[in-house]
Amino acid sequence: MINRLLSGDRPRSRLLAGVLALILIGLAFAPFLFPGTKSLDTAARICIFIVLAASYDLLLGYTGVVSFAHTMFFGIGAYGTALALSSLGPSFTAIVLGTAGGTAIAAALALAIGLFSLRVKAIFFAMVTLAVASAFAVLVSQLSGLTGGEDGLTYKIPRALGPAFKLMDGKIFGVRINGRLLCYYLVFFSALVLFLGLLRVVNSPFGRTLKAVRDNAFRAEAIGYRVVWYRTTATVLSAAVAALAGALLAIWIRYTGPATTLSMEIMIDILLMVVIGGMGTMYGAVIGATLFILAQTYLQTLMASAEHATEALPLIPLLVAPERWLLWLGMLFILSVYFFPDGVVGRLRSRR
Amino acid sequence: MAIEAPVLTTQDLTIRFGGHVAVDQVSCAFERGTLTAIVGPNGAGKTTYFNLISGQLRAYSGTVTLNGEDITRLGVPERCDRGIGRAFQLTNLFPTLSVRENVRLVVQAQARRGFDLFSRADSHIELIERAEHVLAEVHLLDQADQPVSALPHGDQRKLEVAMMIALAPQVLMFDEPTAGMSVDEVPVILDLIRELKNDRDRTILLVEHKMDVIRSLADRIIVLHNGQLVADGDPAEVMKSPIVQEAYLGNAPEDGQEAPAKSASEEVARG
Amino acid sequence: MSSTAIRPKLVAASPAERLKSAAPLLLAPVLAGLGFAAIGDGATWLTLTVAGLAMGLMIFIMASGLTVVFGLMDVINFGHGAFVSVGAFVGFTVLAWLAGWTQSPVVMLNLLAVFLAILASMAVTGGIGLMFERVIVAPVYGHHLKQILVTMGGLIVAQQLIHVIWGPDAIHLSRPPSLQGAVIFGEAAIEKYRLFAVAVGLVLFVGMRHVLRSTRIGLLVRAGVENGEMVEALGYRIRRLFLLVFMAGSALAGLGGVMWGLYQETITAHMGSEIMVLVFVVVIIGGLGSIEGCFIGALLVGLLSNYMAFLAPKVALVSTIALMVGVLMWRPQGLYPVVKAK
Amino acid sequence: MADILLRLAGVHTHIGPYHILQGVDLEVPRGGVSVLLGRNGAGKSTTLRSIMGLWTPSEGEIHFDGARIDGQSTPAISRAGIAYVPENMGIFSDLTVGENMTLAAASGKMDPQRLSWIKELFPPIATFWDRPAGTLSGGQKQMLSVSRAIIEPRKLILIDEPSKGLAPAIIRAMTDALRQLKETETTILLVEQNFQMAKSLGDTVAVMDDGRIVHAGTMAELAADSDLQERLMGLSLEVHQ
Repeated sequence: MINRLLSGDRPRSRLLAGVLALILIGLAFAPFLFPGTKSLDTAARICIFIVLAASYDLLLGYTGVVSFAHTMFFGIGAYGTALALSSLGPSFTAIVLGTAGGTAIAAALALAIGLFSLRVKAIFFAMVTLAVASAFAVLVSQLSGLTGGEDGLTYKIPRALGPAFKLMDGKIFGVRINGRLLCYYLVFFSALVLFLGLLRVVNSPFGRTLKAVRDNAFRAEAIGYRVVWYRTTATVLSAAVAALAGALLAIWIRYTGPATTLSMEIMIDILLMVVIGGMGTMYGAVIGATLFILAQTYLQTLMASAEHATEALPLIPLLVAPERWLLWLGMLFILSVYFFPDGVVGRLRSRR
Repeated sequence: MAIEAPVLTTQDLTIRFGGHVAVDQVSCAFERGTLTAIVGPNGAGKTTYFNLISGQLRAYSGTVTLNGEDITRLGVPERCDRGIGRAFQLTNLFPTLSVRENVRLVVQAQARRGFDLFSRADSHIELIERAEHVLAEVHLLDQADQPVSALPHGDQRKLEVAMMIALAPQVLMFDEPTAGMSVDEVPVILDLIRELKNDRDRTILLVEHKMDVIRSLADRIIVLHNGQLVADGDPAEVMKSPIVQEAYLGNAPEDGQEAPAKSASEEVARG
Repeated sequence: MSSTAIRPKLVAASPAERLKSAAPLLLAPVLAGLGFAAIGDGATWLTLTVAGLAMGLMIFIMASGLTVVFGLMDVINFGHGAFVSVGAFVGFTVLAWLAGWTQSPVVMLNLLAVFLAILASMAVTGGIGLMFERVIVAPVYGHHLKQILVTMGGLIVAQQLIHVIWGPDAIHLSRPPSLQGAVIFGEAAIEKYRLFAVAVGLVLFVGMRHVLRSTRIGLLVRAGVENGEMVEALGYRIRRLFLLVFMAGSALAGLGGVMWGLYQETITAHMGSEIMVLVFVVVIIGGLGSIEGCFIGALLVGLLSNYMAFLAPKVALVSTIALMVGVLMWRPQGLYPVVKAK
Repeated sequence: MADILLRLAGVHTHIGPYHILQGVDLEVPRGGVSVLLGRNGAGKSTTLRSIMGLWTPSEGEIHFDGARIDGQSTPAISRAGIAYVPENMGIFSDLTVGENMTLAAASGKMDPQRLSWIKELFPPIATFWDRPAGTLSGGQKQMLSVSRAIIEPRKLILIDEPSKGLAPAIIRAMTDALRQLKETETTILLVEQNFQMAKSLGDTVAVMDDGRIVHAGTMAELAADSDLQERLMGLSLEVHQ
């Protein structure tokens, strides 16, 4: 059963299996294990970023294509849902329409970019996506009438997903069973399904073909695979899933703006998650996203206390200030590309 | 016997790299059930000619026709779909994947399964079995689980041939299939080619340098030299013709000074 | 007769083929013409055209280093923007020290201060380029995917270090008086600084061409772009050449940073990565590795951005993307793709 | 044999995942022309590239003029006195013939006497001096590539298939030029498939197959022994004679 759900792609390391099980249990029972708004928010973000990072891994790890437009697709999904919720009112119909619309637009845009720039060198794709994504981000903040510009959009979600909605009176294990909890499980199960779906895709005949294309595109053509179409399909698929992740974020935080969806910083976060977790493994996205979001949430607090503790010293407080968190991540990123190109998952697997 | 239309034809096929004409108006027809050896000195344009037929290069002028269909403008995978299979001179495989997976990918392409997104690749037993069958034919089944990069050179050459056989093409193009193989491995490949030839259903093109191989296999030889087709016919006679002797051995009569080209840089075509 | 029949055949390029290779040269004039038709007003057009040329040439300064580094070393430096930012900060710091000179009404002192600022920023960014090549880039030669990731990492670290050194806020600085204000040509007002930028950009382009065409180093660079292996086989240490070119490219980015900073009169740690979007567009349009293509691409992007900023300001950046799409549909490898021997 | 200029002992070279040279033992005596014969894919070019340091051998030793050179960088090997004429000729097509020659004189300037000797040897070098090298014909490019190798005095010149793709008349001109070069006491290691050319130039000969040397001896011996030819020609040449 588990083997089927995982599409036959087992963790292939006891330690890795253990860690993954721990993450799964932690997320599945997060409202009960870690009560409190902040920790539930962290858990939901982990779910969303696992999907986002996994969809990026489909591109980076399995197809060998570097894209800087992943946050653009993430943003399109979020804005689609956000626009539908703010214009049609807080209904499930709005969520469905917005999500479907955003995903379709993201997929169409990915198709256009893919067909247009994947024909030539892979390096073109990286540069083209960077340019397109930046132009898109600027466009979104310029079209403030529609998108709310830099301020973004704040909107209501259906009452059934809000804290005011009570499913039952009383508490279970001291936790209120309300709409917020329902919303969390909507996020959790959507993320779980999407992740398992991606896992199936990479283990499907299509996924195997992607690996072949990544290894030797020339030969893949010579045995009858239309390389551009495979790369493009992977791009479209990865964009669609990113858009769905964006929709989940839009529903969860009830706000959509450039800083939470489109910024280059998030793009870099995704890159870090996938590279540190381990490219081309899918499970790497789980590990990477979990580690990263936990670190982002809790390490910065730690850094703040370090800043205080070192106040008297020169320079050091500047380097350990919470705002400098990206500095350390950047270094970690460079070091992991050099020394752990297979990431955490690769390390765990080679230990056996 | 009624004369069947040729399977594959090239008509005035030409390609230039900058000012250098690498294949020059080569017209040739290949019939079903025949094995044609293509010979010529290094740099004569044999591999370039192959590239034009299988689609890695697009012709500057002229046409390639397969079963009456003009395929000159088609890409590599399209030509592959229509039945042109190619084994490469420089081994060209998926190095990080296993031997079985290399062949399975070919079978999967053949079965048009590449865009199957939602089934599990390891659930298609028939594809795996077919792959193993081909591997058994080239005596590689024992190494099926090894990554390709761990295989000795000779076995990689065998895998190269196995991948083309797995494609089950109408036209099989071998570019020096035995290059770099040890003496005892060569017969395996030659037997395979002979078997394919005995099918009488396939058209085989073979670039080869070893004369004994050509003698034992070829029905016909065409000779390329400096991109031009200079001889065509029965192996024994062609090898005796003065133009071939000249092409290989360089004992030609005096001729004029070469004219300089006036065009841009010349690109080396790679197979 | 028989032997002439099998001689290798060589043919000359037809006039049509030659025209094709010259066609990109016409693009900038054509675009300027279209701009004139769309804008209608001669004075406005002249102002915008000079602004476009100035912007284009400043982008060229930054992009040229990136493209030469790619052509020679096959390295794509996504961290190039860091050198732009660092260059701007160093330049502004020097200008702030020389406040007495920059605020003086004496033109020579103004220019001397700017010159010193440029010199300092080029020295610093060149030096950082040395470290960057040795530490970040050298281990990943020949591996594009890792290069993209690692240089991106370098960019993040560099931006953060700018925050540590210069603080998180944007820095404002007015241009020296002699580079402020405008010159009046008929009815058109043209900012002096733009003329200055055009002059610097043109001098640099001509100088760069001279170095590449007529010096031994230039010959080696051009030879190395085509066949690095053969350069080594002739006894040259190509790694030294790589380092030199990488440092020069970084220093040019630094110069571009100072120029761009003075143009905007405001600098931030992110200015480099922001301008990199246009730099990438220019490099792609020109064809990776080509100085001439980069020059034409930069002019096109500069002109188009300024015309569109006047005609339809909201889609100015999007229009450059459309330009890139158009060029790539016409020539999938860019205007002047660099052909490698292997 | 007298003085050995270059010696390869048990050289193995891998290219990526592929094991190309599988223990090459080769000796090149000082002076004269040594020919390396072998069919396509036998490893001849890889041998030259390994000597030149363009591939690094994974095993074995290469000694040149008393010093060990395997593991050294290509520029260092070049400066030790080895010139290389690669199979693809390696000319810089964007540079003029003159610029190609200038770069080949690593010391900075060309010796005028040597240059005029080269121009005599290969007249097209003088004729097309100011033309971009990319516009030359194949034969002229080959002449340029050889000229670059000899613009400075070198102890050893590695030449990879100079006859490849050339018309017979040009091959003869090239053969004559190499013969003249031979008289200047330069040692040449020549890779060839054209037996006619190999025979008329070579003093010693080695035949390669499957990444190993399968025969080594004098050219006279090989030219005289038709049985030996019969046995080796199948390996080394495209056609039996």
